[in-house]
Amino acid sequence: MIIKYFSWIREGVGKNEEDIGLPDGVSTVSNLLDHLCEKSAEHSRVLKERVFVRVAVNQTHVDHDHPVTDGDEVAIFPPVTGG
Amino acid sequence: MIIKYFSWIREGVGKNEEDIGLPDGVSTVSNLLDHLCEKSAEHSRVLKERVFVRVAVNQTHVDHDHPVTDGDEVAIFPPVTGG
Amino acid sequence: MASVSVQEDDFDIGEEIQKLRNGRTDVGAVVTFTGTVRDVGGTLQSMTLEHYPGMTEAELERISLEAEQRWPLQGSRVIHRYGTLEPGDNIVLVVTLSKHRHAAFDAAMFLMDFLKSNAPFWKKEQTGETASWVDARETDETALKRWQD
Amino acid sequence: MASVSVQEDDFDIGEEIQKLRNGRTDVGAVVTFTGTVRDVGGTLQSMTLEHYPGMTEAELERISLEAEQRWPLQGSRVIHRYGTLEPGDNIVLVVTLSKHRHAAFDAAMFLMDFLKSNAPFWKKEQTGETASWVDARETDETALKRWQD
Repeated sequence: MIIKYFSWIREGVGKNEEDIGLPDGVSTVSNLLDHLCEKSAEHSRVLKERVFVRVAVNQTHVDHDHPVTDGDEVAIFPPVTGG
Repeated sequence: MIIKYFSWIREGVGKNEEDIGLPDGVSTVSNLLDHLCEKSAEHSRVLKERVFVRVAVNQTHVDHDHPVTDGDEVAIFPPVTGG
Repeated sequence: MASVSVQEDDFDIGEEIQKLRNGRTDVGAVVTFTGTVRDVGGTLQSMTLEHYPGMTEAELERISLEAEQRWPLQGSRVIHRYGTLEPGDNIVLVVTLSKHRHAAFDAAMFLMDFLKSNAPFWKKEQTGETASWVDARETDETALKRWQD
Repeated sequence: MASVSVQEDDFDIGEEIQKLRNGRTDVGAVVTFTGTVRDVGGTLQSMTLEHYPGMTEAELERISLEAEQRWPLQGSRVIHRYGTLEPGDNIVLVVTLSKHRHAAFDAAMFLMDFLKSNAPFWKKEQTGETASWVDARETDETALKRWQD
């Protein structure tokens, strides 16, 4: 699955996107965020406060209990501030 | 006092404005409308249905119980339809 | 900051916004409302707007000042045309500037609601051989009520 | 009828209205909202807008279609810029056309409220040596709630 990062989450993680296989035991957005927090201190620092973390799966806003499957495009970003 | 007419009230009365002295016994807009209705059949036809008659005294919207005095500019017109 | 015009000439929306902003960089929200001559049935030839010179300007200024007292505006502009217009022509323009969008939107709606019920204009429609005065809409009176709280 | 663009280039409000109207004479009300880069303290150098290509367009289209289902619109247009902008520059334009003013106003407000909370844009402000991401405003979430009845 492709993980895309935006705004200060992108800067914190230090990359625009990464391509990972669906990890064992990961079936929801929440599981995925837990998994990513274990990847590195950088991931953990910007993803651990879940209240600031918004997620889109296949370009649609979803809640953290939304399912994820291999092949999904998952985007992770802070609350939007356009307009 | 100057009486100005607008829209279909102007067309009904047949004049844009008329200059009249303050008639005896006229102290309110309502009195004035009664007086004008007696002037001619044309006046009466467009002024007798008071619900369609709006009045401004000295260029300010007023109710029919508003006082009128000699020297006032009184405008009589149907509900406005601009915008 | 309030500026009103009653004129026969058309207006240019972009130009009016630019004049009102006047190079300011503290404006965050610009709302415009343009009312245009609407030909629903495809039979309208023209519309003639009569008004009450003197009182029209006074009413528009009064309404604009009221809007600027109610909302933190950085400027407002009202232009209302009179004379004979054709389908599609501009009739009225309201522009509001504010730091925040809700103030700009609310003030523009307020200006239009009050203008519709208080500015001394009367529309006459020419359709074929027939000229008829447009009736006032009760919904315009209803629209006013929501500002009275 | 819904038309959205995500672009680096500036836009011309008058031109966008004209394209959207396209010579129609059954339109009675045109509302525009323009959001601009606001420099409150006089210290902002620039603002950079990041977005999520693909999803941005999809979200703006979804919101525009929702507006056209809720109100009897005769057309709508949303343009949102990205990239680096300066104080006073245009950021976003919403245009709505309708027979009646309340539909045009409400739809434009709805589009802005949803765009503010759902369109994937993020603003970063450059002030002197410091660049900082703009925080989301809780009032924008509150603004959304009024459309949920």
